Amino acid sequence: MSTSPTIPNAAASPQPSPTPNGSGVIARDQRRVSRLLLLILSRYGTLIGLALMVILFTVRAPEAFFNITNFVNILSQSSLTAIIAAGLTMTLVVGEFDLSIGYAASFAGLLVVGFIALNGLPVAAAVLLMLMIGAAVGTANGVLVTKVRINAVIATLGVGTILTGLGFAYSAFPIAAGIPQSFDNISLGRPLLGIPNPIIIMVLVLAILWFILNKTDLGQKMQAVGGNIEAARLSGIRVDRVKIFAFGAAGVCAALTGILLSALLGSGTLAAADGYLLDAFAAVFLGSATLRDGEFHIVGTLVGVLIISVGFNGLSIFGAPSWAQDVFNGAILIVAVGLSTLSRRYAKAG
Amino acid sequence: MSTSPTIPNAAASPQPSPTPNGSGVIARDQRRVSRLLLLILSRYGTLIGLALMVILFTVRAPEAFFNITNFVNILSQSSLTAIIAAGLTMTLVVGEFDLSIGYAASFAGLLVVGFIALNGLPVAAAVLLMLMIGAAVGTANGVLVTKVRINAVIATLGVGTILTGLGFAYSAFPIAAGIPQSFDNISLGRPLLGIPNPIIIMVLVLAILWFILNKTDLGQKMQAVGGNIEAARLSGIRVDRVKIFAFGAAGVCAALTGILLSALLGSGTLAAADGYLLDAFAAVFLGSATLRDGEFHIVGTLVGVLIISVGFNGLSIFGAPSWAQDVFNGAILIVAVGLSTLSRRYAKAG
Amino acid sequence: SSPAASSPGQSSDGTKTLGIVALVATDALNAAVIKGMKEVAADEGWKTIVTDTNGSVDKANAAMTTFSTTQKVDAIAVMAFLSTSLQSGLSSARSAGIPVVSWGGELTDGIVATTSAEAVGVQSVQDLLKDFGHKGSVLALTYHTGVLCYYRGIAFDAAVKKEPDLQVTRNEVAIPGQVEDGTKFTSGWLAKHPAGSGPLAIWGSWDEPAMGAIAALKQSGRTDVKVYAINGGPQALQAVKDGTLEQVVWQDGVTEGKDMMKAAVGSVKAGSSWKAKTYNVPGITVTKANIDQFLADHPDALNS
Amino acid sequence: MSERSGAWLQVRGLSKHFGGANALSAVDVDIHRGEVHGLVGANGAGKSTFIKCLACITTPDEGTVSLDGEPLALGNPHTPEDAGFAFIHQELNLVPHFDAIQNILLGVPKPRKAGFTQWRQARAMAIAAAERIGVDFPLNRRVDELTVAQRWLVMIGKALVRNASLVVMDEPTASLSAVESDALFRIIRDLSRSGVAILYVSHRLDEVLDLSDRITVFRDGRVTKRADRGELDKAGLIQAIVGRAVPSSARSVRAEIDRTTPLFEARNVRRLPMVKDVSFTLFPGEVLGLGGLVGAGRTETARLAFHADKLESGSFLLEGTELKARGVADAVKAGIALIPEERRSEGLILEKSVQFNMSLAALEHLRALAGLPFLSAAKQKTRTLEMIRALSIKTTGPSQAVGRLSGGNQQKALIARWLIPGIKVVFFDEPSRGVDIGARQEIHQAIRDLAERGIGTIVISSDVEELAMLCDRVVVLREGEVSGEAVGDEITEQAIIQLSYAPVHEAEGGTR
Ligand SMILES: Nc1ncnc2c1ncn2[C@@H]1O[C@H](COP(=O)(O)OP(=O)(O)OP(=O)(O)O)[C@@H](O)[C@H]1O
Ligand SMILES: Nc1ncnc2c1ncn2[C@@H]1O[C@H](COP(=O)(O)OP(=O)(O)OP(=O)(O)O)[C@@H](O)[C@H]1O
Ligand SMILES: [Mg+2]
Ligand SMILES: [Mg+2]
Repeated sequence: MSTSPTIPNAAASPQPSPTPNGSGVIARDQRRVSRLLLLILSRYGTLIGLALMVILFTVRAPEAFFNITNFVNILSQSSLTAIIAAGLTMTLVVGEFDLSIGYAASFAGLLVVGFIALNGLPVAAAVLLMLMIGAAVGTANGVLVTKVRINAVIATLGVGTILTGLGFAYSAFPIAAGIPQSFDNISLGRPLLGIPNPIIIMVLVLAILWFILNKTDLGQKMQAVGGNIEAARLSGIRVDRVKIFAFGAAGVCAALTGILLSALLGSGTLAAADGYLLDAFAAVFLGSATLRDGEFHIVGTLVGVLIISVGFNGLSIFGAPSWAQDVFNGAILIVAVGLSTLSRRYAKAG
Repeated sequence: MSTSPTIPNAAASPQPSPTPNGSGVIARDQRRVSRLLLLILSRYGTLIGLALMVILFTVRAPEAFFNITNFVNILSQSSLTAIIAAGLTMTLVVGEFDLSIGYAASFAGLLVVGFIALNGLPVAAAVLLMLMIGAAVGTANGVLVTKVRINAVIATLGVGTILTGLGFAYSAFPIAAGIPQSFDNISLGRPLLGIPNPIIIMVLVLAILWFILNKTDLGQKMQAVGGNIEAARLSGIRVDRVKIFAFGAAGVCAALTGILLSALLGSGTLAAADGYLLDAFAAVFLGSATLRDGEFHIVGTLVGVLIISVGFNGLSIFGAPSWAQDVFNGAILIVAVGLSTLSRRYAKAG
Repeated sequence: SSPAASSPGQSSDGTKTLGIVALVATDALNAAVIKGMKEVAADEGWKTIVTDTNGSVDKANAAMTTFSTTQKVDAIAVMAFLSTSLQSGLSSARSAGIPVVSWGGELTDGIVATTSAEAVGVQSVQDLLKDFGHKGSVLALTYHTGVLCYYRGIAFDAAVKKEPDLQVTRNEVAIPGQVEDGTKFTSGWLAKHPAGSGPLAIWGSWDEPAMGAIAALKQSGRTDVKVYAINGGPQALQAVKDGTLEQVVWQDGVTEGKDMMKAAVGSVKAGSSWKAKTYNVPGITVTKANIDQFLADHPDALNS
Repeated sequence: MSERSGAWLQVRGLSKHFGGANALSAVDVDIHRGEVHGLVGANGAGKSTFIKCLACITTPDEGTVSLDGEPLALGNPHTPEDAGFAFIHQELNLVPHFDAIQNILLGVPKPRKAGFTQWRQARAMAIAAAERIGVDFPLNRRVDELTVAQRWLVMIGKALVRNASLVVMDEPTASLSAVESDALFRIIRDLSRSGVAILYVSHRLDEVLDLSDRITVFRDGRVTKRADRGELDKAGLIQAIVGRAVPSSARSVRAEIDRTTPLFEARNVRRLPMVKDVSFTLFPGEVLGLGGLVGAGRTETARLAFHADKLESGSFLLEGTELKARGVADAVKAGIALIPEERRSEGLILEKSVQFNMSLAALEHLRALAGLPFLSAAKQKTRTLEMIRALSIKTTGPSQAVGRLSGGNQQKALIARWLIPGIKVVFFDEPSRGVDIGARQEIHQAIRDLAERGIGTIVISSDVEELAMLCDRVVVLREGEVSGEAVGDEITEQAIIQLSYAPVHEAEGGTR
């Protein structure tokens, strides 16, 4: 996969050449306006895609779609994907990859419930312990990738598969009995202005990760490592540590998602969170086409998650036939990103 | 990936420094031998992993594992994964990615049966048509990636999702009635020395792709595009076309796998081949640690497929509990690749 | 709150709506159940809306919440999820006073009717024992993550526990990859159980791994192994016809769908007087002996 | 100013702008068959852009190129191939895991028989091309195992294998030393005698004056001067390039260096195969040159000092105590900096901004509150603007992507990264590679400023003139060992070249 953004190579392909000798001020002004539009489209293409979806759904199902309750629903459904995708974003920023996140989340969701229901740990202790295990899993990924130098695809797929096995060994059966309400409330509570807890946690996690990436040394180093690892190393950055940190963060986010999922479901189930992997990937890559050109960043990831969630929500409101849901979901990925990239090219050429 | 040639940086990490001033001939000879061993391990680490597995299984289950019938079984089960993984290898060689292959294979498996059973096409025509559709799907991926410049993860995930929807629209139910024996024979026939057809097809496909990659100008161009796209472009190579070809090849291989699967099953079922995606990825990346350092190549992919198949086969012979199988599969990925990379480092340092 | 009193989703023309949360709409049995529900819905003048969760329990909860809070449907049908995994969806439905019917789940607070997932499992393993006997080796291809297969597995385990002369090997298949896994596990197991090593059977907790098992048998040219399955999709029925599948318990998805829909309509009508119930729709064990009769009785079964 | 008509290759009215910047404005250039045409200009004058237009890598906004009166389809990637153009671009661009032959053959039409590529014949073509430049390394070695200079020879081989009618060379000698350069000049003269036109771009003006039949000078995207051989001398050329007279760059007379306490020492440093036994001493405030032929092991030595590679034996001493660093990060902490030779692959993060790239080594000094790992955007920006001013970096601002700067300005941005407090020793590996004379003087000034502040600087350069001009002392390496040293007035171009070829040990003498 191409992890580091390559030099934008608009130049390589045939481009519409602008009229030679713009004849007069009006033509030039028109050009300027259309160029501005293209620029906007290129930066905000995915956002515009999101907006178009919202408009479409609003027009087609005004009462059901366009209301606060539904928006809160969408946000709270987005929150788990957003958290795990934000963790994935960290690994992509440093030019790596994490395929273990879905399995790690499933594993965490099962174990945390087991800690509470089977081992009798207090909720807070179980959650903390599980987050630490998540960090350890992420660190293990990081060490395999940096110190043992195993390709990230293999290392994280291997770790993920092992986690699946361990989860299965821990309990092949869903754990549903003996879970206190206080655990469920992690996901069901609405402590602030009636906003569901997962939304609050998502905002916190995203804010922290955004801050780390953009406002701290470490974040700059992460971006440098992802941009050109050799240059980063020769700038005195401890490349391996930076990468391990990113994997660790992804592990914690995955564990958190698993915990929130179990609290939401009210039980710990094998493989329950496996499906987050693909959604997270789609979201992060969708997001990388937002605002910045092909870079991975937290705000973009959130936009990506929202596009996916709004699509799912709107389509379930319509009750579109299943095949149409798939076609729509596939098309929205391509169209939203295609809008950005195409207009970026024409904006450059213009 | 970084597009300009970087110097292999094994040097960056702490390495055991050899004894300064090897004291005498014996010490030097010993060092030389151990270095040779490490070199062998680094090139053949995955192969040695495979061999160790074979030995282990043979010792533990001599009659059941080590016999021709079982080996033929392993090979014929490997063949479908090997074909789809070889196609994936092509896209990775040019530095891209294809997440649509599993879905494309499922789609092809369903449609080809539909063409025959529902639309009454002759078997040969249906198969040919389906391979062409596979090429078209791959080409679409390639165009989205190169011309529209959508990131390959998004483009191929989008196309794959759309294919799932289209398959569902085509037939929501498995198609099982009205399939002639001649279709099933594509997978069940043993025309040559009792070797099952899929093995023969696999050998052919792999040989063709190997030849293209290693013995033709196009293959050189593909490797150049994957190695340093900028250098390739500056050498006058039409980078986009080369990439589109690779995606097209992946599409054809995916379609072929789907067709073979349906012939094996005797029916066309939605989503039947989706699972090949992860297996193919694991195999290709395992293979990239074989013989050459981190490059994708056909022989390596075959080794990767065999490791996965042999592991699965041996463990099911043992009747190992399911969780142990997962743990083993995860561990074998990490150990096989880790062996190669670690020894490569020490060999360089030594 | 009584469901009937607040029946909120009543659209202006009085049409009621059923929201269906499908496990995987691409699965044949899911599709049959949806078909049954739609048929009764049409008779009763209800609309249906289907959401495909693609197997994600998270999306199932989300869809139930959307149905309950913003779409305000009149009843929800949820397919093949453990009721213990539907906490947030059920609690949304409960607070909106919307009755939920479940296909294959359990009766918990908020669920007004369910179909038993265990029944066909019991039937399958009993008929297996009847046909295969009580001695030999069995490979069970299980899947614990899906609720239907989970209960079928429980039924299977309970039955074989009483059979000391059956050597059972259990292998867990993955989705996606169920067919492939079926093939691979089978061929490994076959290697360990060569022809002549006693009576052999494979039990698939649903069609697809069993189809994978049959593929492995064909590949290795073995005909001494009997394969049993549940669901009875077109490909399984075809296999029974061809003689490669010993027997399949055809699960009557359409009838189950109809029963669920009737329950949904009934509970909306009855309001608080509705008594939660479990439907036991018996499957039909289809073998080479009765396949022709079966297909005559159920002409759609091969292509729907 | 307009061109004479009737030339073989005519470029007319070529313009290209990037955003607001005019890289080329209505440029006319004529090239005749068999001439060596020098193209010079300051960094960012538009030379590479001009070449990229000819190569159809960049599509010009306006303008035409015609060959024998036939207009070429610009923007079509097959045009250069069909027209018989070959290019040596400014940046190294090779496929790392290919061997030299594969790289040379890349994109070259190969002989075929019955549809199959005749690899043996094709390889023979490549080997012939390589032999012409006098390649003395195994051609079947992966290029990522070659030295930088060897890679450049491969790049030249790529252009020669094509039997072109025009060979365009964008600073081909920037990374070559005298020997390789001489070989290249011989080839250029041969080619031109056989009727091949050469477009030769270089900042080494002596070379250009020596080689070129005609010279075109660019300034800010316009042609400011056209001259035939002998019309211009070096001073005149410099004036045409920068637009004003520049005092000749004599060696600056500097105060005596206090050579009592060493600042930095290398003691019997060894890492095979490139570095066998290197020792030298650096004193505070000294500019120490590391001279030698390409492949002498200078880059390797610098990387060892920077702990980018692991030592096999020997040691480095900083201020009298042994430097025990486990990696680059520790070396940087101790106060060592290295500005690498390959700025694009080892130095810059091309798609990130100038500010990002400049701040990378200084993050700890750019925090909002010392001790807390939070960065201050304002401090970053202030520092970046200061550096842009101090080093006269031509950029649209701190947020411009560094990859968009011209080669010389990229180099300056990289230097700016290391102008941080606490640095004691700075290695400059080919600091003025691809840098115009104006910028080169500015870079030299920056190096002297560092020295003035007591910082020790070590300059690796294959350009002996540069070493003679800049350094207080020069240590010359040959095949991984020190072959000699020159101090003060002993430092002449002659002396350095002599030492470069000198045998290291009398006993082994006379190998070359
Ligand atoms: N892709 C690009 N996008 C934006 N600006 C560019 C691009 N390429 C070149 N430029 C700008 O165009 C101008 C001319 O650059 P060019 O590389 O042609 O200079 P040059 O004469 O080759 O300089 P040098 O001697 O440093 O190589 C510079 O100001 C440069 O920043
Ligand atoms: N065998 C090798 N494997 C990998 N990299 C090498 C090898 N030999 C040299 N290099 C790299 O090539 C570059 C040039 O090395 P070297 O020390 O020979 O050059 P030098 O004396 O500095 O001369 P110049 O800088 O003029 O090329 C260095 O970056 C070095 O790391
Ligand atoms: Mg240039
Ligand atoms: Mg060097």
